[in-house]
Amino acid sequence: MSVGLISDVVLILLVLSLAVWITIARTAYRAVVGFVAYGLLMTLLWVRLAALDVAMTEAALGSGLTGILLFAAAARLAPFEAAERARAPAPALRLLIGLLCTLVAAGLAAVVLWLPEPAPTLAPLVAEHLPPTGLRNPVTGVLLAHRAIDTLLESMVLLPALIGVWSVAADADWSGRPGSLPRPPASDALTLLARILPPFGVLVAIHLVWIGADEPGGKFQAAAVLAAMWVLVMMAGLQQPPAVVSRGWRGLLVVGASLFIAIGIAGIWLADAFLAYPKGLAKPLIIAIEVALTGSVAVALALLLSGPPTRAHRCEAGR
Amino acid sequence: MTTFLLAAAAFILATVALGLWRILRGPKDVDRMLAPQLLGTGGVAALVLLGEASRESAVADVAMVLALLAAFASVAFVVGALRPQVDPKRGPQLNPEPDKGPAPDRTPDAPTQDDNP
Amino acid sequence: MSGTTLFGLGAAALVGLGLYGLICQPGALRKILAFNLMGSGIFLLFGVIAKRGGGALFAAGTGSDGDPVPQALVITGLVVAFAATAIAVALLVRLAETGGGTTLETDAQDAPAVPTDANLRGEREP
Amino acid sequence: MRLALDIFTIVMVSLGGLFFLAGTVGLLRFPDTLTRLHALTEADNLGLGLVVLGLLAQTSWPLGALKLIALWLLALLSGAVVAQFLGAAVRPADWRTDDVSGPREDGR
Repeated sequence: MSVGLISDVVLILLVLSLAVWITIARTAYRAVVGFVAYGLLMTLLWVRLAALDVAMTEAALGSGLTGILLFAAAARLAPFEAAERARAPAPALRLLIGLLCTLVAAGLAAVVLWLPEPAPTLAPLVAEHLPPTGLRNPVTGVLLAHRAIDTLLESMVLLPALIGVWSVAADADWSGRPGSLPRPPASDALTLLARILPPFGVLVAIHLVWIGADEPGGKFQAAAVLAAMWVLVMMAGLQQPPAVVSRGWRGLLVVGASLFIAIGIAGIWLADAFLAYPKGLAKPLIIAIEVALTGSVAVALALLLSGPPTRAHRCEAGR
Repeated sequence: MTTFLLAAAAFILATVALGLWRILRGPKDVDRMLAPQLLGTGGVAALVLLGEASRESAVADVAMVLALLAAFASVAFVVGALRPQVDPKRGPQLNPEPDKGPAPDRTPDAPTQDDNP
Repeated sequence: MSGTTLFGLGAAALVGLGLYGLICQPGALRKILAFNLMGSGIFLLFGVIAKRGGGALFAAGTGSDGDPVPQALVITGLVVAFAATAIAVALLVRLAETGGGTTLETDAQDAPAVPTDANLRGEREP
Repeated sequence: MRLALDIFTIVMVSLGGLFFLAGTVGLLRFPDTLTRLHALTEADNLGLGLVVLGLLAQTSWPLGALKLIALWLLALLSGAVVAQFLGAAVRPADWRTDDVSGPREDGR
């Protein structure tokens, strides 16, 4: 048995035991601690699967940002848990559900074992069509050239989600600032971290966007890092979350998708198809879209984390 | 050399994974959070070893993102423990008790009694 | 058995576990967590398929190590999953704040009492 | 020269692994939160530091090496701050001499 296989076995067993913990932990808070560790391990697992772009996204989004979101929610909702526990299904019912879920898992496992050999793949097609775009990272190529319409829709789907989050605010709170972020007591340590870490984070994000064309990295990873840095600054109290009625921030939110659509429409005349890039201009255009989308996605992610506007925050801001 | 680096990565990973036992044991929530913290550092170490073993420089970038974000979750953990909680009976309390201070260790069903008859 | 197949079996187990949590956990936040678990199992299945596609290429000597199409899909999927989680959490916190509890029970006798004074958070004087 | 570098790497990475082991044992065996936090910091700083030091002999100069060193400095910074932060959250109330972890008053 090779070293690689042993570490694979260890990894998957750890991931599964953490998943069991997330499912059965007594309080949501404990389950979220497990979820953060789970996200860290998933990152390693993606590296083992040779998917470095995915590993970065998982590290930033799956573990970091989702962790913050769920921690905040679990802490706020902790008083409800006793009532929740009283509603758990009876043991016999749980056993039945468990059996059915085992059946589903077994079906999926059978599919995995009987996957066709040799595996169907689109990789040769991508490799063949990558050189004209001037990119060297195939994942970026797929995201921004071959399946650009998917990426466009997906960067736009963040906006309805954000509108959805904002729309749960009460009418009276609408002009307030988002208030779901944890606001800790003043702490010199946190202030220090929030002053020193963001410059590094911004540097890493710029690096990720820049190399994204040729090596693993790209807008989503960079945007997640930027969003995390901004959230850190807001949590440390160095900056207030922006009011949701502010036009400047809303403009920033849509600039990425707008540029993407504009370039896509220009492609109808210049390259004969919506979202097609003119010959020779593909790489500069893709990099321009990446940069604009990084900003928009970062703002959208940070505002999604900040939650709906609340009045409590507005009162404090007015003091 | 490659085998040694791979073995070292597997060793570090297995070691810090043992620390995950803390998640089960507690006793306080903050003790549980120490395990992912250790896992984050161990994961970064394992990643740079893996990256060097496979001569893949991009793995170091993954490790960089992991290092940036792992510390973050711990901050969110402590900070989240201080949130004003939503009271099942009275709506939100906007100020947590000042003297209770940051005590993330909640006993499972202390804050409220059961709503069910 | 290769590591990739092993990950595939693990992914199947993750989907099963997530489904169990989604059905059995009464609390909505736990359901959201379980749903994320299930989602990550499905992403992992995509990753396994991507790795197998790359593996076949590698054997043929073209030297790519993963099929980039499923990988790109997983990246978009992770972002959308985050957005969905954020909106679910916002709805849930709002539900709890307005006295609706945190479970999805609908029967009148089980539902937690809604505060009788109309002073819900949404209806305050500005 | 190559051999010397390889031996250096093996020694340093092994030492780093030992510190990770020590950190884990401390995390599992120490009696209370603050001592466990101390064990953790050891793994954070020395374990990762020694692994990075060992790998410097293997990696490409100067870009790969700089990236590794930056990584370690980043881990040092965030590890130290988070330890401070977690520590402030668990220390008993009568140890407090100032308002470092008290509630914020100015509404910042």
